[in-house]
Amino acid sequence: MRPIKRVEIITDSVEMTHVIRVLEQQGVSGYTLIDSVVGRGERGMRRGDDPSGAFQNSYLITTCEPEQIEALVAVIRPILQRRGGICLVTDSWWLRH
Amino acid sequence: MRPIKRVEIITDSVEMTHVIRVLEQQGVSGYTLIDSVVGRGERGMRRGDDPSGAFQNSYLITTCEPEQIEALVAVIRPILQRRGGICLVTDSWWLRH
Amino acid sequence: MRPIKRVEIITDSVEMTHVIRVLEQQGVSGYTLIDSVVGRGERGMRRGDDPSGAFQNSYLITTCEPEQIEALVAVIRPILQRRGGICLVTDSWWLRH
Amino acid sequence: MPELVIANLFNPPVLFFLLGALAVTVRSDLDLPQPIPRLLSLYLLLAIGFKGGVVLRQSANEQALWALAIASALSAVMPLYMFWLLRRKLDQPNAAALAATYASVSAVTFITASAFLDQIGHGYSGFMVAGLALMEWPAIITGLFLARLGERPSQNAAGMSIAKLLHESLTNGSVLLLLGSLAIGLLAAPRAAETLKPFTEGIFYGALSLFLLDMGMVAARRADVLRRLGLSLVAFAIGLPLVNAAIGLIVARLISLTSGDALLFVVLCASASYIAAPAAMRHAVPEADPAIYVTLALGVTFPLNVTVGIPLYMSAIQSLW
Amino acid sequence: MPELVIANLFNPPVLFFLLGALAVTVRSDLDLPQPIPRLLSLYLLLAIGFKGGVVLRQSANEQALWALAIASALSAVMPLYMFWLLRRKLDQPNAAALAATYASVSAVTFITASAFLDQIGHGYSGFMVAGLALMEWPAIITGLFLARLGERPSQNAAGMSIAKLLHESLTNGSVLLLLGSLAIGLLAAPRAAETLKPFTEGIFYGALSLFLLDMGMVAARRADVLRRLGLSLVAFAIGLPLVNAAIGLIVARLISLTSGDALLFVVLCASASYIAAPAAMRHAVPEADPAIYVTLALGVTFPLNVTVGIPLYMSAIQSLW
Amino acid sequence: MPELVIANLFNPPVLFFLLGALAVTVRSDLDLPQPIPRLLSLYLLLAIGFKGGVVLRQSANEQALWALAIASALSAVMPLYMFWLLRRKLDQPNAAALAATYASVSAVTFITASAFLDQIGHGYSGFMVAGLALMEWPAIITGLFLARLGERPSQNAAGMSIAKLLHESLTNGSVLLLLGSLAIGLLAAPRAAETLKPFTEGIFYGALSLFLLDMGMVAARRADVLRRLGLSLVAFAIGLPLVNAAIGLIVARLISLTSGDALLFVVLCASASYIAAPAAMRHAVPEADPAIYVTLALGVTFPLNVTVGIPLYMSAIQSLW
Ligand SMILES: Nc1ncnc2c1ncn2[C@@H]1O[C@H](COP(=O)(O)O)[C@@H](O)[C@H]1O
Ligand SMILES: Nc1ncnc2c1ncn2[C@@H]1O[C@H](COP(=O)(O)O)[C@@H](O)[C@H]1O
Ligand SMILES: Nc1ncnc2c1ncn2[C@@H]1O[C@H](COP(=O)(O)O)[C@@H](O)[C@H]1O
Ligand code: NA
Ligand code: NA
Ligand code: NA
Repeated sequence: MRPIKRVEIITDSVEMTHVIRVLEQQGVSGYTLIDSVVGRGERGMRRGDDPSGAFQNSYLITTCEPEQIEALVAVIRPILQRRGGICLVTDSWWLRH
Repeated sequence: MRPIKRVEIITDSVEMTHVIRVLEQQGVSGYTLIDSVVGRGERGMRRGDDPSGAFQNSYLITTCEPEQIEALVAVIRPILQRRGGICLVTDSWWLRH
Repeated sequence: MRPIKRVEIITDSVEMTHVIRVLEQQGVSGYTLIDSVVGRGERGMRRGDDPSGAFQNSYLITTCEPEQIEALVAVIRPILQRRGGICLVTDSWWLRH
Repeated sequence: MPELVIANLFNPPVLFFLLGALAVTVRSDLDLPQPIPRLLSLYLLLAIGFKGGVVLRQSANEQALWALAIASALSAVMPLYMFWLLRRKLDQPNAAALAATYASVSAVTFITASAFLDQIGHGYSGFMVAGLALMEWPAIITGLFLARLGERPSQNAAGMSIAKLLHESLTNGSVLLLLGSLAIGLLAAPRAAETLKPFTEGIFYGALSLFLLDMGMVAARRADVLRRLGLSLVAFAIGLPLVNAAIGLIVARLISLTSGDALLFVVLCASASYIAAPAAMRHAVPEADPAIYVTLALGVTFPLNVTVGIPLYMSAIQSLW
Repeated sequence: MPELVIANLFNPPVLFFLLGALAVTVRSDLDLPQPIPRLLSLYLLLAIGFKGGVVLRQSANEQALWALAIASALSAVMPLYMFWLLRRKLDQPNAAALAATYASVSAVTFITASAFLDQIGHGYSGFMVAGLALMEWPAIITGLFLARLGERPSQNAAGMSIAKLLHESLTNGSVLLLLGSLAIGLLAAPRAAETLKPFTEGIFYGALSLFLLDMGMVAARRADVLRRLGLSLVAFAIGLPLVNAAIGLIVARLISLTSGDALLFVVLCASASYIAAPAAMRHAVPEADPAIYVTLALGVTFPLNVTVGIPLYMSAIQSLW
Repeated sequence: MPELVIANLFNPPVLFFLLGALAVTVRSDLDLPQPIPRLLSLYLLLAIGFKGGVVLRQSANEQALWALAIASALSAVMPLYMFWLLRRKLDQPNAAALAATYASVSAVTFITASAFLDQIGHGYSGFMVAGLALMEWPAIITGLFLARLGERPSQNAAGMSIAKLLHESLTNGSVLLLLGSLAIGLLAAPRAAETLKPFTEGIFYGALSLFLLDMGMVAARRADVLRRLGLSLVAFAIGLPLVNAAIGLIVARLISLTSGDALLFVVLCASASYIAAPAAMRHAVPEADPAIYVTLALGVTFPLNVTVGIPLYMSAIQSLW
């Protein structure tokens, strides 16, 4: 097992496609997405119940090398600033297969 | 980025509304909820398949300041004691936007 | 609260039943499963949209004692080697109830 | 009787129930993931409520109102005798929750019984749907009183006030949808009722079949919990519905229901709630274990009623009416 | 007028809308989890589009094409006056997004209006479904121009080009499904159209009822956001549809639509989009807050139109035609 | 032939399939999230099985049983020739899995073919549904033998015994639901079958249309994987169904099926399984890559069959019968 940064991002579903594009440009090796999660934050309750999807959150998990994290954070921050949501970074170990 | 406690709670869906009320009283800044997850623990398999929802779990992620965690744990523990489920606390970094 | 290893595994849904069997043999105390998540990795995009479920991922969270982790990793690795997916291990604290 | 059992067993919804149970037994990967079962159960409640409302509008009469009042009262007192019996085996909260569950009613059993009557071409009136709604919550209230019997007020921190519980059980999603659809059926213009028919009646048996397929799986999956609960509780789950059916039979005879309505009424008495009552009990009596009251209602009583109970009660009615 | 309001209110789909709103108000746990609402809305778009296509095939004529062209143009210019009004209260992006939302159209309001016409037995032709599709996007394009008015090209890094926006709004799932189903209805052999009828027409009112039950809940849940938005915006959300309805009324009279088609046209003008326009605005004008434009469209204008708007517009038409 | 292709292409379910493919091509956000497609596919299996059972009850005869036995045997031997061909391009596990997939059958292609026969008003008998069930698994068993050919027993730790595989393929959810519904259709009283009709037949084409809309999207999304797989495999995915159709045609002629039944039989031969066989192969032959066998079946052969295959086979039958 080797150390890795576990990055999780929760934000607008519509913004998530943007987030993913940016992650791929940074060369992340993969990601996992939960399309629709309920949440509450600064913008109040977001249930994903309206037909336009305007109040729907998605939840994304990805990983990156410790040395990559600064660059990643730099591209994610402006998106969250514009649209809200959170990004948590946790030290983990990756079971290399 | 600044250090934060990542708190995740998995318990009865019916109990989760109670958990959320308690979290809001503690002043958490937000949370994210996955309504229905399958699980196994001390109370056996819980698939969320029965029409009353008696065997349904929900999964909640929230964050709190390191100094808040003791108080939070103190209010969550009795709920889990009564109803089962788990609560994990992990050190993370929050990308402040 | 006491220290615990938080283990998360993302792999083929069809393989997950195998993973769970192996975890139970190792004596994990419980687990939580999200049946269908979207993802991208070495094997490309996996949306879970095809009728046979061949391209569907599941997401599992479990915990184990720090001393158990070596044994666990040893049984999980061959499965991921054969079928792909990821396993992350994170140091956490468990709120004992 | 045997021909009724066969008529019921060859009823496609019941066969699909058995197919679902078979699928679990042979470890098939057949699965109706959520929210498909939820959609089907919401649909069934909407359809049965609306149909009931439309018929009620045409057929409401004083006798029906009396019958409903009596049904309601029966649901309130039934938990008492069951609680007394169950206390021999269970602690107070569990005995109370189980008594409430069995005195309350199961909508899908009711729906299956009305499908059975349709199949054998036997008439019934719409007002029993109101009974379905009215027998749901008195049992819950009584159950709560029983759970708190002898308790000092200060203890029930985790519990709920009666007002809260009443609110809880009347605003339970299934109850509200059933009552609301009943009201809408009552209010709807005949022309409007007609345009809804292909939805509320046309596809009804098919949706019921698909839902029972799932229920067969859900019931069969509870089998291992049943083993853990032990034989005496399973015996309760078989015996109580029969006793309750007998009580219902006597009452139905006394208030001179027609034989079709009598079957529906007996089925309400014999059935155990596995939606509204358990949902309320989980909030109001958290000390009781849903693995007991839901598993017995869903894993024993429900299959019993839909397979042999309904024709059994019908043959009893046919020999008495 | 009162009898039309009552006819509309006793229309089951509208009653189910109110039941949904009631459920939220009394804090019921009634819930139609995703993707049930999605399934219902896809179904409704498919059914209305297909039906429209089948009718269009039989009834297309030059006047209809003119009407559609005018409807489309109207949707393009309507945002202008609303933007001018809304700028008094809102900043530029929000005013533009709101103007676009209200000049665009709501498919479900349209569907409810056609269900209303069916209920009161009033005819209408199929081509207005094409209007539903054609009035959706011109408003979106105009809205984007308004949002960018006076902006230097370099600023709109977050925004989108017109070509991209046009692509976005034409490939929006709902628009594509509606247009596609319309085209399929046009192309389908009469025999094939017949075999689809039990699906596209038989269960239509039932599915609409179930969907409006959910919409009632969704609309009612936005109530607390409404309080935050303040009275003057709510006044806009009540006033604009009425003004737009009046504009639609005049245009419909000028181009001599039949009274049934006129109602559908007026309802399109009066309704506010809560699917396609918001979806496009979120991509193209990220500075605008969906809590404003979605909440007003969904929480005020939609309920207003389906409950009292439709019969109000109809009675206006009946007195003028 | 051209008029048959047109008749098929103007069949709404096929048009919806093309609409789905178009949606992906133009990058629309149209989406039918799970479990909507699952619900539709369970519904289609239930409906086709039940209908087949009802017809089978009326029309079972010795010739039909013979035909079924031969169909079953054909499915068992067909993988052999394909395996031999495919080994030129693929390793053993992949060649075996692909051969099994193409010798097994696709329920939705079958259903689309029966919808086509309905549209052109051509009769067929119910027993071919049994063929659908019976041709599913022999191919799977043969495929497994081929995958293990020459393997030492000790190696297949990851694999499965034949008994396990047989269990796996018979308890596969789709197979079980299809067989179960067939049995229920056989057992159901005629009156009961009648009450299920609005569900199993009324809304059938609509549900098929909606499901094919989704399948169009799923198939089109596999296009980029197809590019990776290369031309020669795509050529296999086009050629094999045609050869299999020809084999089916000859057999159908030899056993004197009626032209309607012959079409269904030929379609079964030509179609490739993308549910049961892949599901079994993933368990039993984990070394084979589903990106190959699922993508070719779903992304090439399925679209080919539903758009031009069905009318092509029909015109061949019409000129030979
Ligand atoms: N502290 C938090 N913990 C977990 N999730 C959060 C937190 N804050 C925000 N979120 C999630 O991020 C979404 C958007 O947040 P916001 O933009 O603050 O409204 C919310 O709806 C939640 O799902
Ligand atoms: N060790 C664990 N790891 C992950 N999830 C768990 C664990 N233990 C329990 N859970 C979850 O918590 C739910 C309730 O647990 P319990 O009350 O122990 O039955 C289970 O159904 C699981 O979803
Ligand atoms: N770096 C990663 N972060 C999060 N999830 C991943 C990552 N890599 C792979 N996955 C997940 O694991 C699944 C299988 O991965 P693979 O076998 O590499 O295609 C993917 O579809 C993702 O859901
Ligand atoms: Na009862
Ligand atoms: Na409008
Ligand atoms: Na085949």
